[in-house]
Amino acid sequence: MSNNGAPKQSFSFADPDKVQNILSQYPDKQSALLPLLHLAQSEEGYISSAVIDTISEIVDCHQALVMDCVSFYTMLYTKPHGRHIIQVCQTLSCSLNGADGLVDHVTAKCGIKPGETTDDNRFTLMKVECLGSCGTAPVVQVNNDYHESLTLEEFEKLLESLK
Amino acid sequence: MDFLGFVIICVKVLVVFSATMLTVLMMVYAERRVSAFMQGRLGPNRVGPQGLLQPIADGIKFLMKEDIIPAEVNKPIYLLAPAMLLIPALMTFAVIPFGSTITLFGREVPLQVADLNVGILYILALTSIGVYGLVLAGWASNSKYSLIGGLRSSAQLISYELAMGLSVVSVILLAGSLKLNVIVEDQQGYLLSWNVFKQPVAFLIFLVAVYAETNRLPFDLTEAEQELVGGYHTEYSSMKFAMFFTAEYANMVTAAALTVTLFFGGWDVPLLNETSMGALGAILSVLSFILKTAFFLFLFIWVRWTFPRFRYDQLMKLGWKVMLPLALINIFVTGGYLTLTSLR
Amino acid sequence: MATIVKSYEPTFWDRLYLPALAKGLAVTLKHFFRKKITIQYPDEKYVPPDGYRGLHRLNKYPDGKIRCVACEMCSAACPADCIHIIPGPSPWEDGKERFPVRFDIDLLRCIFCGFCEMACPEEAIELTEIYDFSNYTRDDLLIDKEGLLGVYELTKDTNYYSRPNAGQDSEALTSDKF
Amino acid sequence: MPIVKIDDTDFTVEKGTSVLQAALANDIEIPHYCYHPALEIVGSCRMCLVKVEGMPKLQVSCNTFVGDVPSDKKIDGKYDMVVSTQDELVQQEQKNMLEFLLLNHPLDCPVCDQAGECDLQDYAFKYGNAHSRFEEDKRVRPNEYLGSQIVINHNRCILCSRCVRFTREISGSSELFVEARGYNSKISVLEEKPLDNLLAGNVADICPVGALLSTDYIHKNRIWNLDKQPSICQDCSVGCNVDVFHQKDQILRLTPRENHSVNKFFMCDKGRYGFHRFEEIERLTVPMIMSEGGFIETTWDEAIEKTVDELNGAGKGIAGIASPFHTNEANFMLGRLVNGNVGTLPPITSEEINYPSGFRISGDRSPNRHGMNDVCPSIVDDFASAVERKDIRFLYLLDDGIDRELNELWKGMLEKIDFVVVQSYAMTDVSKCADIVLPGQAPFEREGTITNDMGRVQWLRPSVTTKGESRPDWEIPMLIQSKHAGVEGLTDVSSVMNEMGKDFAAYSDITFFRLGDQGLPLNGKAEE
Repeated sequence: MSNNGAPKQSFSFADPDKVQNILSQYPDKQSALLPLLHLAQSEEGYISSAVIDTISEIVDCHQALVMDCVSFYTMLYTKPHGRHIIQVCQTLSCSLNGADGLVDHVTAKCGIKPGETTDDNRFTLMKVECLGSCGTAPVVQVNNDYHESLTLEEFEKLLESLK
Repeated sequence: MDFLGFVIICVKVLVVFSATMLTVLMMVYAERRVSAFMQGRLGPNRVGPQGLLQPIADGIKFLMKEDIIPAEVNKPIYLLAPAMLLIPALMTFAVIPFGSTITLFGREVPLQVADLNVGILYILALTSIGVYGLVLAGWASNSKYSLIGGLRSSAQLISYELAMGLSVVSVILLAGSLKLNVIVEDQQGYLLSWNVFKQPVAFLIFLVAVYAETNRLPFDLTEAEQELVGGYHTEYSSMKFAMFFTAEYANMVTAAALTVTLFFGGWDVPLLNETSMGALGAILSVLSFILKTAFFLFLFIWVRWTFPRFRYDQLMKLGWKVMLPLALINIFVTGGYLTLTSLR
Repeated sequence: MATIVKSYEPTFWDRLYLPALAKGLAVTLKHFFRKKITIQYPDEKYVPPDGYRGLHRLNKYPDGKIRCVACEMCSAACPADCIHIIPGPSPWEDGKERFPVRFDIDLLRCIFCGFCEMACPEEAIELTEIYDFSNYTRDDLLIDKEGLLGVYELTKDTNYYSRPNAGQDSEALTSDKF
Repeated sequence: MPIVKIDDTDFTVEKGTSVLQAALANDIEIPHYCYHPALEIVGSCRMCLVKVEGMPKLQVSCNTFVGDVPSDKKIDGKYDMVVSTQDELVQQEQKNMLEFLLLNHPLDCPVCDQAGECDLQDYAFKYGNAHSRFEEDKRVRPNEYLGSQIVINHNRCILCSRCVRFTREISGSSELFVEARGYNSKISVLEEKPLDNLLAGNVADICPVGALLSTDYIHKNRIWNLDKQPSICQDCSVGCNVDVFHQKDQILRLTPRENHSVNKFFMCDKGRYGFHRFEEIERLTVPMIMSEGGFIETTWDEAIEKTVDELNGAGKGIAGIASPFHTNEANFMLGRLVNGNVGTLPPITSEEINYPSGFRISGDRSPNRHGMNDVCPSIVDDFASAVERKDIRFLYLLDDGIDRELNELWKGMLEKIDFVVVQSYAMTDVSKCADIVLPGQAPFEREGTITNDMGRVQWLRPSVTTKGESRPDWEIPMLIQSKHAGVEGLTDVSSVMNEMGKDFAAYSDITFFRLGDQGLPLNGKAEE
């Protein structure tokens, strides 16, 4: 569990109509789990345990099932994060093509280890499983964009460009 | 008999008795030490210097042991048997001369407890009584091992007594007397005057028969611990066992002394005339007797740790088919020789 | 080719047996005078050969933790059924989870075959070269965990597993099978 | 019905049977981890791969089903499916799968409690490679408590997800889930909702490896040291079939035994850990007579003689208290002793729990109420009030056991009666009211039959030996009765069952042999 010690707060969706809209698009409630999680993340910034409680009530399933889903997807964050999320693929192709070097580069430059956020809230570094772009390894996903076939120099430029 | 004569006899009895018992003690020690040496071991060497006090420790142990009388034994005979074995064994020594004559308080004292004119017969008679001790012990114990041991010993002792007696007859023929003193004096003189040289066959027969008579290896079928646990003394413990034990060794001492007397010139020192040398001669003669006896005692032990036990049928075959005819032939030859020489 | 073995015809002297007897007596007499091989035990100690299997010990790590994890492989391997273990959770936070709460060896039953040290996955039980552990009562020959660790303290300078002969048979045994 | 050929043998199976089920039902071994007959099929362990003719790749046998094929498409004109479990490719794949499963698995069998009954150990030995090519460091994670009774060793876990499916499908509480993805995935539990339901103990049983462990048994012993005895749980009227693991007369754990008519594959934690109640009780092992100062130990001969004397003196005023905690045989012999004048103590109850899977924990905490009512037909429920109107001078009481607490009404009633005989295994409230206490057997020492609340007769087998001078529960009333009536006594429990069958038709053909491991429904009474 990654939200250890986080104070428990209640959460409710800002726009109940939106929730109903999403629910109405699916044959059963549980199918709406992912869109609801995305919606909650866009409102809250990350998936807190309060969010999980609320959603499990809406889709009528156990919290553990929601947590199962949240922990599976690396796009769903269980902790507050910085402005830019750098997700470095760790799976075979990328690993062979120097993904570890990219992680070490960020660690050396910004002083953060995987899973940590810089003090100025600029970067959050994450190691993730396969991003599905093995042909153009190594891949780094920054927020929602892929940056493929990165060399260290290109990666350096990329980091400079993110403010 | 006057008072002094009585005192002298008493002293002699005491000396002979204690000397025999002392020898028995030493034999117990020697048996263990010698056997150990022959087997590359050291044997008892921790009680006293070189383990010399070991027999005393053994004796104390025997006395301290619990005296067990099994429930179903025939009690009077069971108690009597050890004594019946021990007493003849000690009595036999009375007629054996252990030195030449000495002069004490102006009278001639032969170094012999009793100079019987039927000395040899006395010995043969007593050894025959000894067998009763064994048989009664075996029977009274009410144990299969004891009984078999007793039966074996009676058969064995009777078989070999014949050969022994006959081998002695040829010695008697040579000496012309049953008196042991006379036999000893007969062997004095020159070097080859001992009966062992005159009667080598008789000596061999006698020696083998003596081993059988004393129940020593290779003829210890009465005990044969691998088969019979302890033979006739299986059920005995403590002091009564010690009596059997003592009797066995006393018999050995007597047998050794008898062998010396009959075939090795007794107290004779070769080429010396002890009787004419006074006290010195007497001492020399006693020493000579002791040395010779000691050798034969050693031979007992030596043989025991060298030869394996005979099978029972082998034992009987040897006794009846070899020793007895041989002894008869030997008597015949000796008698013939003596007749021929006397005729001339 | 058949070999013809002629039966030995004993001569007169052979049949007399006397020379043979004399020969036998000579043999024992010769031994009578030979050097004796007895070790004067309490004064003079026996030095066991390499690979001797004597009293057991329970090994420790250099930091003092017991190596044994109470897996009971030794008691399973023991042909004499003399090892009795009661396992429990380890008192130490790091490292091995299991720990022998009790570890008793019945030395009266033990046949000192060394299977336990071969079976041990942790090199925890080991047979030392101590051979003089006789005692006055049967109870004193039931050795417990403290006793076994005490043996280790006595002998910790020696690693018996590295004895020249100790490893050989275990390797031979395992290489065949696996 | 489809015909399937597995390794040169033909089997006719139901349509829709999976290949794995068909093979297991016919004693053909196919290694598997994630498949469990009670749980949904996921096909995640990939251990049960087989070669199916006509399919390009190897198939997971747990998720490949045999269906009817039109006769013109049948293989060799006969078979609907031809399966090979011994193919060279299959064997190679089994080796490869095991190598994968063992990549991060610590080789700590010596300290693992599963060793000896571990599927991974067995299959690795039977199907696996001797060597791993993995030279990197293994993933190491600390142990975690999933609930108060269950601890997980993440290193050993092979993520078969049996436990997760168990909590979703059987207990319906869904505490467990697989957290994260790929290399980082692990079995996890929400902090605010730990695995503490009454079926939690089962996840340790269904775990094919040593990952999930019950804290009750952890590091207690090795499995090969224990003796296993099939028995029946005696903590509620469901009568779950269990295996009792014991060593030197000490019970170390209980595991559920498969019985599709009673408990399927599982049991509840009340029964699983219930045996601890009997570990430190004031066990009675010798007969005792109450005198001025208190109880005095006596011999069996004296105790029985005294009881018979009192029984003779009481004339018609005799009654017995049967117990739903005892076997049918004990209750039957009691009924004989007191001429059917039988009552019972108030029932011990708790909340009844039903799980979505159909698993049930009965509210009646006694294991044999159904059987007691069967063999004591004229039983009086409210005995304490009924006794007021009768002249009872001799009361023979089968004690329920250590869970029984007497109320004031009963205590008062017992005091009024001249002579109270209590047959018990412990110094309970009831025993303390007795004039004479006869030591019987404790649970797990008893032998006989018990009938569960669905009317299924089951063989209760003794797991541990009877302590001290205690005697079998059926034997004590039998001895008194035979001495009282001056007749020859019965010699063993089977002859009691025989007698019982004569008196009660429903039990007429019940024998231990016929009961076997699975028990029998009562004639015409069972719901099946």
